[in-house]
Amino acid sequence: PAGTAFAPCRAMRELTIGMAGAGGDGVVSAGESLITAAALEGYHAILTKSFGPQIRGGESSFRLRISTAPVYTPAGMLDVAIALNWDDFLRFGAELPVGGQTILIYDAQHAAGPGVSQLAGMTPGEIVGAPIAALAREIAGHDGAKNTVVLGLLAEWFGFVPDPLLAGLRKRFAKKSQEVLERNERAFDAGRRYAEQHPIASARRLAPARLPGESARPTLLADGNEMCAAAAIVAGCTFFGGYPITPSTEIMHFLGREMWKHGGVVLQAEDEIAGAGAAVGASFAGKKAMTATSGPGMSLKTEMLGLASIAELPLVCVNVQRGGPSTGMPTKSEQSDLFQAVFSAHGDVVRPVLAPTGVADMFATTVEAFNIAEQYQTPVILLSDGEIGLRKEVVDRIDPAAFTIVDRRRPSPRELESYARYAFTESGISPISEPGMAGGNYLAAGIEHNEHGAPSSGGANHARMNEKRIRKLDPLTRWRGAATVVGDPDAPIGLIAWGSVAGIARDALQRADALGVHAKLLVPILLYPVAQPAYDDFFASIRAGLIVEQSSQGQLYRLLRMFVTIPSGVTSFARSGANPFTPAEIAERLAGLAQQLQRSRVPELQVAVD
Amino acid sequence: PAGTAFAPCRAMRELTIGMAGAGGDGVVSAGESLITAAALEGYHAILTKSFGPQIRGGESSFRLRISTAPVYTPAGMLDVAIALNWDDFLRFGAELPVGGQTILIYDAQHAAGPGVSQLAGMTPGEIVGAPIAALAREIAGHDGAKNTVVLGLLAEWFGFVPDPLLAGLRKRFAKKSQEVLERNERAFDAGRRYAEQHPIASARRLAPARLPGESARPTLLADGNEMCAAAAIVAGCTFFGGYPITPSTEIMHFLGREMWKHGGVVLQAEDEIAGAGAAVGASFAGKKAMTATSGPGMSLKTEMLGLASIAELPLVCVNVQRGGPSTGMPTKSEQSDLFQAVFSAHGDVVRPVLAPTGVADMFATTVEAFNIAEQYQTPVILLSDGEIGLRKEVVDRIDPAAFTIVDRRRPSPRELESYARYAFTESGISPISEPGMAGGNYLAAGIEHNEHGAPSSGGANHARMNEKRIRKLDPLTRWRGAATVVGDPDAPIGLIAWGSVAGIARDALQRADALGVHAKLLVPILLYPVAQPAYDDFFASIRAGLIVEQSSQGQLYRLLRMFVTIPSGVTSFARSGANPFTPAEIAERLAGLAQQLQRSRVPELQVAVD
Amino acid sequence: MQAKDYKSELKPIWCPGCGDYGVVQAIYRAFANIGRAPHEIAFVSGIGCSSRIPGYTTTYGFNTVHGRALPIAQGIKLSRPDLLVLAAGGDGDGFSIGGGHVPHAIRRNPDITYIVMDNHIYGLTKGQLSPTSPRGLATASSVYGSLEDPVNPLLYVLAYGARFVAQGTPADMPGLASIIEEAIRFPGFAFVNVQSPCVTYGQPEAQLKQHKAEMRALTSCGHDSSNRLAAMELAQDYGKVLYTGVFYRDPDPGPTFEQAVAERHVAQRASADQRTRVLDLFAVA
Amino acid sequence: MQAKDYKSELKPIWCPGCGDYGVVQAIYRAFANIGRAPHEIAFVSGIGCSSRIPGYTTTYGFNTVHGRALPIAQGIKLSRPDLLVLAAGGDGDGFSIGGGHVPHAIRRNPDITYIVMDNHIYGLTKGQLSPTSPRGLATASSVYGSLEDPVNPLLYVLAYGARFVAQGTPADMPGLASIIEEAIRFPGFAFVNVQSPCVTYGQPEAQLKQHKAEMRALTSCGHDSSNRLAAMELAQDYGKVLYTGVFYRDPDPGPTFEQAVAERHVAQRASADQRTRVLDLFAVA
Ligand SMILES: Cc1ncc(C[n+]2csc(CCOP(=O)(O)OP(=O)(O)O)c2C)c(N)n1
Ligand SMILES: Cc1ncc(C[n+]2csc(CCOP(=O)(O)OP(=O)(O)O)c2C)c(N)n1
Ligand code: SF4
Ligand code: SF4
Ligand SMILES: [Mg+2]
Ligand SMILES: [Mg+2]
Repeated sequence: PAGTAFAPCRAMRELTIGMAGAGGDGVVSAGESLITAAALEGYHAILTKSFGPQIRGGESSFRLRISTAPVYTPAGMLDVAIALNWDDFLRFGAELPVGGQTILIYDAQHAAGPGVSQLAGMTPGEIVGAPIAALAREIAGHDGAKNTVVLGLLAEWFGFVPDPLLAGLRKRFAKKSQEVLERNERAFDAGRRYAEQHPIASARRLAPARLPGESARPTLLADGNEMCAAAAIVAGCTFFGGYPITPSTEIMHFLGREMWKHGGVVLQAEDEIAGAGAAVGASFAGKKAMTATSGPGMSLKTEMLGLASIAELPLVCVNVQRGGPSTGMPTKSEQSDLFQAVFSAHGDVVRPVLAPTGVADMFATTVEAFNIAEQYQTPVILLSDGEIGLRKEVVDRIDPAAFTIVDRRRPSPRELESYARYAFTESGISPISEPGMAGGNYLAAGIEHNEHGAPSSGGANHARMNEKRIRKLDPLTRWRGAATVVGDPDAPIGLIAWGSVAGIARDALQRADALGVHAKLLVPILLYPVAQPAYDDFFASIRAGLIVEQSSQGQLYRLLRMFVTIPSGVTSFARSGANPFTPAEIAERLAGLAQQLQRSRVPELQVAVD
Repeated sequence: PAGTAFAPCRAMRELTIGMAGAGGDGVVSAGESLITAAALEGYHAILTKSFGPQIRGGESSFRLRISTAPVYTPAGMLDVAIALNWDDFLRFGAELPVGGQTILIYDAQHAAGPGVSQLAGMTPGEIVGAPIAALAREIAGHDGAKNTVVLGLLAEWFGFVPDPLLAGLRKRFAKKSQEVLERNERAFDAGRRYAEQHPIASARRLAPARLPGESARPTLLADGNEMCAAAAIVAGCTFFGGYPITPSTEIMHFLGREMWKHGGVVLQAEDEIAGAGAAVGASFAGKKAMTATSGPGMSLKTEMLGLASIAELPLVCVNVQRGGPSTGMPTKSEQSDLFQAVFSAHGDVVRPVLAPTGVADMFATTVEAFNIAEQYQTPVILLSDGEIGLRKEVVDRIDPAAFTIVDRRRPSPRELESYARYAFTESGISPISEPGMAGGNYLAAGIEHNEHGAPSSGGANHARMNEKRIRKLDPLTRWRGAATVVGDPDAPIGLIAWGSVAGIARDALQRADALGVHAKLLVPILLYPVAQPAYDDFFASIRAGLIVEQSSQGQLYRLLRMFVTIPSGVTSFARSGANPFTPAEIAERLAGLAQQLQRSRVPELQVAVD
Repeated sequence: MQAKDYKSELKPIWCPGCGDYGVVQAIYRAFANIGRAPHEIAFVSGIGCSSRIPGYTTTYGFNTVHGRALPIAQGIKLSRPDLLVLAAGGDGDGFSIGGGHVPHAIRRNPDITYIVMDNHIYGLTKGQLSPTSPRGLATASSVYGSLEDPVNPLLYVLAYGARFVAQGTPADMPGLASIIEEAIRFPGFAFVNVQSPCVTYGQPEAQLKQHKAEMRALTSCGHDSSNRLAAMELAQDYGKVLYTGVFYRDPDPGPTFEQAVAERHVAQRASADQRTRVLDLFAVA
Repeated sequence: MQAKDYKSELKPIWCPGCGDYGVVQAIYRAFANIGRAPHEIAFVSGIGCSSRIPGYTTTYGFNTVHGRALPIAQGIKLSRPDLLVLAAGGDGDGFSIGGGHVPHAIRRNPDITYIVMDNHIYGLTKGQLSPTSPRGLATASSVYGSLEDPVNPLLYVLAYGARFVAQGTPADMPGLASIIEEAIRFPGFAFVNVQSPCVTYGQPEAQLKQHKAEMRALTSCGHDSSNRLAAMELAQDYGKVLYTGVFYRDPDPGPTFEQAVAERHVAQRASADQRTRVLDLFAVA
């Protein structure tokens, strides 16, 4: 009965659940069921999945954060941890952190001792053994229903409304036999009944996201890769050329299903060079084109991206970053391809680089990438990462009408009468023709060329063309959307973070605020060209701070030093991939900085911090 | 008679000659004859050649600077300019600058007026029409001897000793018929005789490089690409994998002739990826390996270089830079691939980048590149440029015995008993085995790995491996050879330049000194990792200065900002390729800086500058 | 339209006597006979002396990067099936660095004509080995002779399943023009290997003069151009006999890539103005 | 040496039932029969499920990057002819991204054995089209079916002039082992296509079970393995008939690349200790 969801006891505004098991345990589909149900009830939620290196049969896990308020990251300590077996659970280490408040639920078929003893000296708030496998076998006749039993337990212990979960089950087993569905429904009930009969000491209930009777706010549920692909379609992209690579492949999968329906074409090329090449060709032919890949593929696309820069052809190239160098760690997220995104081309090239921070802003950022590519006739790197690409978020409905879609500036009939493809203009942007336009005929080339596209090896022309290709992008450095700032503009302590780490930083800022720390956060969306004015404004009040990023070299910190004067108190807080930051540790560092400032003698700081 | 060489009249310590003509005029071979003769006489000399885009039949030219003292660049105004025809001469614009002191010699078969009128308002010191083609036809019977006639004119007017020039002719026509040789000898004499009978007003004579009877100092004559290839052989390189590309191809040509003689192998691969790949394979097999290319090829080698970094395999990759982006300007030199050399890899990679400044230090720099690759088990980028690669220099004899050759640290028999290829060591360098070593068997991979080479996706291991791969290179930042400084250590004005621009800067420093400017010059050989201490020392006394480079973005200036605090008075003086710097303009800027400093109120500067 | 309408003002920088002059002439003529307006033609090339060819025509030209003419041409054709798409380049561009793209272009079968100017040498870089250089050839990059067997472009593309395969030489410019015209008119991917001598670095014994003397029209050999295996057998003589004409022409060419795409669009009831609908897929019902 | 001496401690992360388990078993056995010590073997692969194979042996393994096993293997063999060099990878690794390297390795003819584990799918990336996927196949990347004809690895390498071409399946592990052994013993480049099913993403109708039932030994078809054209004709059935055994074996294998190199070293009177002499070339006499 839905009633149970609104029982009085210890209602919490949010809940973070982590679960791990072996391949075939259906851990991930349990997570999917939970976030879908949460979305239906109007909660905010983020779901991340993590797997071992095996293609099949390896360990798998999820983290789910559900809240009545917006959430920006799934990171941090777990409120509830579920271990279907200890080995697989422990394999995820810091990805499923158990704290003093965590309720640790394990399958009673495995003894608790050995597992708990390995929690690195951490004693969970409560340890609950439940006969998960036993119930599954007894009720449903096989282990396969373990995940459904868990759903039942969670519904009862933590106040999830059962109906949407049951609806989810029906959807999931729609294709299966009626019997399979009933078995799972029974397993779900069994889980709930067991939980009813075995209440937990530190029972908590997730506060409802809506008043009884009030209908849930309309939302979308998607992962970053899907959202990126959908945004491309909305932005008018009609050609995709790519090659599979983890963790970006789902972009091609999605487009392979949907692009055709809108008259577009998806080409799985023979390699990344050909995928990017075909996209360059489509752009030359007048279409909006995209390619997507990850680190190793980016390395192969280097030459083709350089061609697009000098030929001044719009192109969006997505890099869903993974752990590097080389093949590195395909299944782990990292932010270590920033240097490459900015500097991989030979010759004097400036190429815009944009970074979304989650599924929520992926749509806007992708549309922006296409707009910039078209507006400035340049390749644009959309620098996503594995964390964003694969995680699911419940996000607000998107009104496409609210977004401007930019198309490349094409020559007017009059301009076609005496047309020069690369004419020197005040803005540096020259109207661009395409095959089919009489009078617009020109020679595009990777060779340096004059205004008409004819090859030229003259020094004066080369200098002017370099200057044109770079100057045309200047407006971007003054673009208002280049960065967003959260927190008190006058705060003396500053935090800078980008990509998937930005959400963690935002959480950290809230925690810091709770600790009385007077800080603000800058999140760059445009990473290059560096929007210097935005940083100058931000740093104006800053005495100390951190630039937080998931790369061992602190690549953004170095990049900023190239163009911006960073206050000496601002340092790099950088770390290799697969070593997640937690909001708590960042907040603590900020608090530490605040104390140092107080100890320092500068008077206005005494005022600023308290 | 050799005597003429030592006539008293206006003996000059040096002479810069430029000559241009059509393809087939033998302009370049005239330049070769002159520098060979100069070398034989013990002069210091630099010869650069420049061509139009045509493969054959296009315009061609040379610049030759001959001096009794060491020379670092062929740049600057011409003392003597020879135009076989005006169109071709003028095509080279700033590459053959005519000044008020220049003696401009043209073939009298073309009227002087039209040509001279286009010298951008510059009146040459003297304009001399000589019947070059006429003499060639008359004496030798065809135009082909024009270049030989010119040699005769130059010998007489500027005091080149005829014998070595004649010897050169004999060499050049050795394979041709006796008659052809005699024709050319007659043409040479005809030129000399004409000059004798038509003395020029502002006659100058090159001072002798040696006293009569004294024998010329032993020297070498080579271009940068040849010297690089020869150095590789001396350093112990036995495998080269490459693919042709201007202006680096001559490295492969040279090795294709010589490498076999030393038991090495040269593979012209199907593309740059395969060329680099084969070299990576050879290195894995225990051999010193090299690949060489230019911009577009570098872009293709990106992934393979990343593999070498994570697999920790020694490799030397030469980039003879040309004008970019993309195909750009293959026949023009530029310094715009620095960003790429440093940052092209995806993931957290630090890769040493070295830059020679001319033929003279190409040998040492190339040997150093191999030593660093072997010592630190890393790919090394040797960042040459078209100017260095193709220009010929007379350099001092090289004593190979004076150079240490470093070999990779191989495991001892004891270490092989319990061997871990990627063992964490204090230095970060782990002994490296190779196929054939029993007990050294391991799995090399682009995948992140543990100490034994087994794939690992653990965060802790990844962080340690990143740290190991980066830390092992730290000693380089403190390497004494990382940079050379010329001039007064306490000078308040500083100049920084690298690659082929360094020689121009060195010339500029001398000129500035003559103007009374109190400056010094830093030339980095190691561009990355940035040798911070060397810059800190250098900047300690600096109040103002210039970082001069041939790239429109000023890439070295930006790179230094990342790691070094640059005094605010030091700015970037950067310019696209094919727009050569002249020592004079740089010297003037330095003088300008000196005046500003004097005007400034800082007292110690008043002292410093005067 | 006449041949001259396809000739641009750009003066070729090819060496006097380069075979490529004849190739561009043949292309002007083929274009004229077909009569598509220059602005409806996309002419793509890689990098090399031969790859400069689009610049000498009045079409929309794209002188791309070394070895990538085919992927780029496919992107153009797939997104703009209305255009006449031509790709061209050298033997190195097509069968060394670009060799990996050829089989995939062929198996997709877009309606693109691919012309390789095969001079058995690297011209632009001044005379190194090309993949079609004969074994033993001494060049700037192989002073002691090549240690590798040459590739066989004709046999390769036949094995790749190419549906139209021909060879010509500028020594017979009109013949070359009609071969290229037939290739362009062929509905599907068409490959034309042109023996186009390099006068500067090529073998003296394989110049236009010799071509004139030695070329053999396949029609005169009673070859059945609808028999792929027979074509493969003849193709084995590549490098020995200079056959001109059509080696293979598929009697039923089958659907092109862009036709298959068009069918899919119909099947998916494609419409460009429903784009924003894609977001509904994420709606939480 | 016994098979187990070539088995490493690394536990394969292949899916239960993956065909590649049988391939590595066959390789252990072939190694054992040949008897070279593990440390004298260099085993190079690209990237893919199949490319993990070197790690499961005790040889010197190199799990390189996607598609580049052959160039790297050639660098090893050319600089260390003393080593036994094996290259391996998937159908995508070898004939999609790596396809451009195959003809050049073959025409150089180094003594390398190249094993492709052909499962007609991209396994490691979870089930997209591979170049050998049949036309029409629906996969994660082709939900409405593939629009492209598949490549034919056997026919391609025969056209490239490969001197040893064979096919096997782990459904007959001992047979596969002896094919691989023969390939390794062959003096020159040897290509072995292994039909190695992917149980997770592969076609259910092309698994080991069916292989057992359908495979046909070439020996039983009276095929003359010294006839390249006959081999090409049989190779046309790739994807239709599962032939096992040797398609082609050159009766006179000719010199390997490294032999040609050795001859050149003799001709050049090569000696490593004269290295510094190279500088004399620049001496101004
Ligand atoms: C990526 C890259 N590699 C190498 C080169 C240098 N390059 C330009 S053309 C060429 C080959 C020329 O031979 P071919 O393709 O046969 O054309 P040809 O000049 O003979 O007509 C090479 C190696 C380049 N421009 N880009
Ligand atoms: C440059 C690059 N592109 C793409 C990938 C992603 N990737 C890894 S394996 C693979 C293909 C796997 O298929 P196959 O080669 O047939 O091997 P299999 O897994 O089927 O054995 C791809 C696309 C990569 N690692 N590197
Ligand atoms: S080098 Fe050869 S191919 Fe190039 S233009 Fe000259 S003749 Fe033609
Ligand atoms: S996915 Fe396929 S190929 Fe890869 S391990 Fe599993 S069964 Fe084997
Ligand atoms: Mg060629
Ligand atoms: Mg496969």
